[in-house]
Amino acid sequence: MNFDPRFSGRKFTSVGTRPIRPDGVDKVTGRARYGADFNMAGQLVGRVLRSPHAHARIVKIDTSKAEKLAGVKAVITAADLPDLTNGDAAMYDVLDNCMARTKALYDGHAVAAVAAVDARTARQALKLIEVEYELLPHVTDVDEAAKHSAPLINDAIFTEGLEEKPVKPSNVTKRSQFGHGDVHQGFGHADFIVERSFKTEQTHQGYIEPHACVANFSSDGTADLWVCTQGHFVYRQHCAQLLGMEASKLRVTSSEIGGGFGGKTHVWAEPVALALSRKAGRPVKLVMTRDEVFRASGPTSATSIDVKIGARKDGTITAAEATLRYSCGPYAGSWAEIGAMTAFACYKLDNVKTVGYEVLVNRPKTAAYRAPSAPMAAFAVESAVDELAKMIGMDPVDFRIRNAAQEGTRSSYGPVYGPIGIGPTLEAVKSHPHMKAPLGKNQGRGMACGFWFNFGGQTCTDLNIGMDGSVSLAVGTVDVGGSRASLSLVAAEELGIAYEQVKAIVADTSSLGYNDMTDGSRGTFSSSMATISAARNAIKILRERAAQMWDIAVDDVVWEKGHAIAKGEKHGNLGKLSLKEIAVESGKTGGPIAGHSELVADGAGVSFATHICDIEVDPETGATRVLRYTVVQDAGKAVHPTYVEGQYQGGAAQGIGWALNEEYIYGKDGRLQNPGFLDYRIPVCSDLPMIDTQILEIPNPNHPYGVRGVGETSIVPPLAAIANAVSNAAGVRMTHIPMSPPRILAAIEAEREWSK
Amino acid sequence: MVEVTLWGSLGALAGGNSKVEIEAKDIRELFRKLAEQYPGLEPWIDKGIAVAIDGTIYRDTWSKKLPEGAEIFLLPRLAGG
Amino acid sequence: MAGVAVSTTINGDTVEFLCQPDETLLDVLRDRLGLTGAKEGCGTGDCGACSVILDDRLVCSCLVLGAETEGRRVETIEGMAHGDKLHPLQQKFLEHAALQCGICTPGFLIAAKDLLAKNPDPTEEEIRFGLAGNLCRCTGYDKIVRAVQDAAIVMKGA
Amino acid sequence: MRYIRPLSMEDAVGQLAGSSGTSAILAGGSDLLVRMKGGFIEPDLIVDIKAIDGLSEIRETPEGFSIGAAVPCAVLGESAALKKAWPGVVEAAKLIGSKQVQGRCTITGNLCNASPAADSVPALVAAGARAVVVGPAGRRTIPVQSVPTGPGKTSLAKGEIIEAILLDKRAPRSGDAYLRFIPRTEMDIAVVSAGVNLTLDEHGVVKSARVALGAVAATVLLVEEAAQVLIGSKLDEATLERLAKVCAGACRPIDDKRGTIEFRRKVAGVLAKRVATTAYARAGGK
Repeated sequence: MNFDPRFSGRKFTSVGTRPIRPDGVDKVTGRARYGADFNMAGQLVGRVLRSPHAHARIVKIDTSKAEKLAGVKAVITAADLPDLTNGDAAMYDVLDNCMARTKALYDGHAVAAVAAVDARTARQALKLIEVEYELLPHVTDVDEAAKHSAPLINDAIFTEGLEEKPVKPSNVTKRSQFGHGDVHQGFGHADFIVERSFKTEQTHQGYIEPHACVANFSSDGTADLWVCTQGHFVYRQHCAQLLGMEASKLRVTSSEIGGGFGGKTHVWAEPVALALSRKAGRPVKLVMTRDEVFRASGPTSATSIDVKIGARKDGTITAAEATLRYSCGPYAGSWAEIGAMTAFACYKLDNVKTVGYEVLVNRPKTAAYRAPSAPMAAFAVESAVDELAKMIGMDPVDFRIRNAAQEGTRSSYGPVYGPIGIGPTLEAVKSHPHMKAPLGKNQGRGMACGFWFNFGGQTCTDLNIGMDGSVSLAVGTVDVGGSRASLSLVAAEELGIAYEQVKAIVADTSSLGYNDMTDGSRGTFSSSMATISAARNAIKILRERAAQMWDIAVDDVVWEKGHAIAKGEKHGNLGKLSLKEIAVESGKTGGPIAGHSELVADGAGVSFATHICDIEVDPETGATRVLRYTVVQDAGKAVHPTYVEGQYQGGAAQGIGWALNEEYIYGKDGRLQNPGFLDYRIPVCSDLPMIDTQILEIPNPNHPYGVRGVGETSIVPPLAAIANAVSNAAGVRMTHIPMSPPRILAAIEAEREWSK
Repeated sequence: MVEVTLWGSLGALAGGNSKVEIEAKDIRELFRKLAEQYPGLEPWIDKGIAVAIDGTIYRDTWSKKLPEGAEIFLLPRLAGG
Repeated sequence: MAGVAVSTTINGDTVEFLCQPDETLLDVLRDRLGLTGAKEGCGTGDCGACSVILDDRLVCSCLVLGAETEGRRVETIEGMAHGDKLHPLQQKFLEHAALQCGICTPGFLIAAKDLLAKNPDPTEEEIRFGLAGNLCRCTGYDKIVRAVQDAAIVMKGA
Repeated sequence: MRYIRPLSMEDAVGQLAGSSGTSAILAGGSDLLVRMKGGFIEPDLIVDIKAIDGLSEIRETPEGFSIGAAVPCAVLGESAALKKAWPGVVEAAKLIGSKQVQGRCTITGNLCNASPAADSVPALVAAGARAVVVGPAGRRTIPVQSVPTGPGKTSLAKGEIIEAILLDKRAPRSGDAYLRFIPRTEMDIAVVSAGVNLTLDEHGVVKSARVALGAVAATVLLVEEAAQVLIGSKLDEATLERLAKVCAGACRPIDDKRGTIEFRRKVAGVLAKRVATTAYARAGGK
């Protein structure tokens, strides 16, 4: 691969325009097929039996009655998914999460599954499965779980990363630490210090489409899987490994995906559906109910965070420290670690130290959710930053500008930054009209910054030029929010043809090389890089074919604006050949014309955003209303600006929901109390104002067009921005998210009591 | 010879060093030599470590050259949502 | 359990089907009639992804029994466009990029169609409250509201 | 499981009374189908009452209004006469669920579902509404508050169906109002709610009053003491403060996923003040 990914600075023709997406008509007419919209002849209905207990040893499972029920074609338990993980601890956790082996570790943990001729029979069969549980003490709160006295969830786990090897097992699976300088000394130089503790509750990605798949296992050992996923290649690997198959024998087709946000990056039901199909010898469709989605799929961490920041009178931060405890569910994770890395990433700090603790709890296995772990850390840090600015008497924007990281700053997580956008987003906010708009009674304004790494990864695309000059682009990154449009734009740009000439599709796992999943804001970043590379490879062939057609040396042919042009005076009368003209002749000049690309898209380029919001608080009820919201974020280069705006708005809306109302509520019995959209309250249309956006373009030096990931960063600042706004409106610092009306009212009442 | 900075928790496994000097031309060689010199790091390298070269994070490009004098920083290999 | 024979009108066509007494209209549409445009996001009337119009009333098809539709009229997303001509709402949803993942889109379009039929000139607030029964997790609703506003203008002009 | 659609009350009552096993009455279905979906109920017989003559109508009678048991709440909002006479009842009914649910749900269903947080019930109780119950033993009319006896439980006997809800003709200078507290702007179940119904004398002094609170006890509370606070007043600041205090004191709430005891008490008082003020203004008070 001789592909140069460096930013080249060019004028764009297609990139930056806003055409209609290629999958649009199917989606507005109901024709697009999502996970649950696919059916196969003879298909059975799969259903999963789930533990009602937060923590219990599985003594015995008797499936005999269910098996005897007419219409039941297969019943499986963990015994049907033997451990083939061969010491791979992370995969073992995935397997155990798909089907509990010795213990049920949370309310909703799968313990058995059935495949039957229809839904009613499957439901009845579940009732006939007898599971004998031995109840164990449970713990769902992150702080409680970290205590020495807490019930142990896994007695084989000893805390990693401690100086001394622990002698006793613990629910704290890992300690991680980041930073530089000497915070003790730094605090010694501070004139003002803010020290506070914060909590955030567990949230769910809340995609509207429940997990769904159709598995068809053939007696020849091959299988097909239709599934809604953020990464069908990763699902293939995981399923193949767990079922003991060769990856190439399992063909996974990604359906249209009805939202993922990190939650469709892990397998849950898919290995179960395959195992059911294998046992029944028929296709099995398995669709989670909404209740199952909440109880058993990907929530984020609940957290407890202590922050201490000190500054001099002139507004210079002298030291910053944070201790972060993140819940992982019942399996080890690295969620606090990410929080510890991102917490102070916006700032230029001489002395900084963050420590993360991963904590096991009897809740579902934590999954990624849009810039995973960063929003909670940003909430704690940005709240303390706001308070510190107030203490010093500085404007919160100016205070942040003074301390903002810039090119050459050593980041709090280690490396030195290249060109970054935190300063420009703050400057844009400072001069934004929103900051000057008047506020009414009981209204407050808040702002906050956010950081996310963005990632790239393994990527592969095929670009095939038809004999009529139309271009089909096959990509392997699932389109979660319009990437087929942006990638078509990129192909059109590079080839110099019209957007309408390109048709992009997401290829299945048997049609294209491996691709990492669409996560880490990598979809457009990575696949556009691979598309550019594939287009350049195709152009090389187009030039060769043009040279043949003209019978001249290929080095004399250049590619400009969609045409081969013969350069040099001796070819002056040859004119030019369009892509189409070359394609038409391709059968006679060497066969099909295509460009392929397999690459690792690294160097995704970190991303920053600053948000502003106005909130009104009803001091008698604690009710809040979001009056106005503005997002300013660096996109590197917005390939399809409308969809970039969409990412900004969507991330902000999710953050607003998280900040104000969304939370997992567990009862004393360890059962989830609100597994539905009625009481897990994501924002509805009437809850939100228009969300204004401002796209900044600070080119990423590691992408030919300067593209940075844009999907995730927008969810990082809202928790803090809203907390700051509520705190300003209500006159009391909010330290617990979500800031539901009861919490706000209690805080206001406590403040009233205190000031009496 | 490049100087490699290890993040907090990793330093403990490299004999308490937060910085180590390694003769390596690319990420692949860096990982190989790190594992040779500090066997405690090997399981971590297997699980995944990212390398920041002058601030740009590389997770998978093991062929990436390590320029003389560049700032090399090891980080946990993260993923997003 | 005895099946119920039902004769109803869907998108103008007479349709006959046999369903179980406890089977929802949503299940009938999706599993018996192959009309998978209505989506099941929750099955409890909280997300609106399964919205259809039943005798001029907007309803969640997950909260209607298939058996209840005997002799009634059902309009689904599949009947919204006329041939290859999109309804103005569909067109505006495309132009405004009022969808990202698109799973909520059929429900929003049906709800917006019902809204504009009853209130051709809604304020932003009326649109927001009128569509509050439809959840969208991707867009933050901004572009959806703008698309409906724009479609209302086009439809008034038509 | 059987689904039937009787055409007469007699038939419906007979089928229900004669059924063995679990039976369910289907009007709007917005509660029933959710409970079926969740596996909480698997009825052997579903009696769809929407085809019964007259049950889908709002009738204006010399005594007031008769709202058929199968009238969807959306239709209540479309009845100008009802809206004018009982704006509080209509606004409460219009708050149940989304537009989609409005096209289906009924106030009778809301009442019979017997949730302490049902939106229309405090307004109906404040309005002094009555339910016409038809059963094997004949027809009887009872105050709506005697229908729910606890969460999910009603006083209706086997085979009994509520045929209609009756609202009185309005006395001059009367007004009612309903308010609920929810965390979002739509789609939530009431955390606390309050309905107030007032009639004033010609001087704007409250002559009669009914105050009902929702989601603060096992059933909707009709707070007699709160009514007494309002009667004889012109809703001055002190009266409103006393009203808030009395209402907060009357609550017997629980801590649950939707709110705390503390919060419910406090907000019950706040809502009572606000809703009384609206009802007073609607009655023509200044």
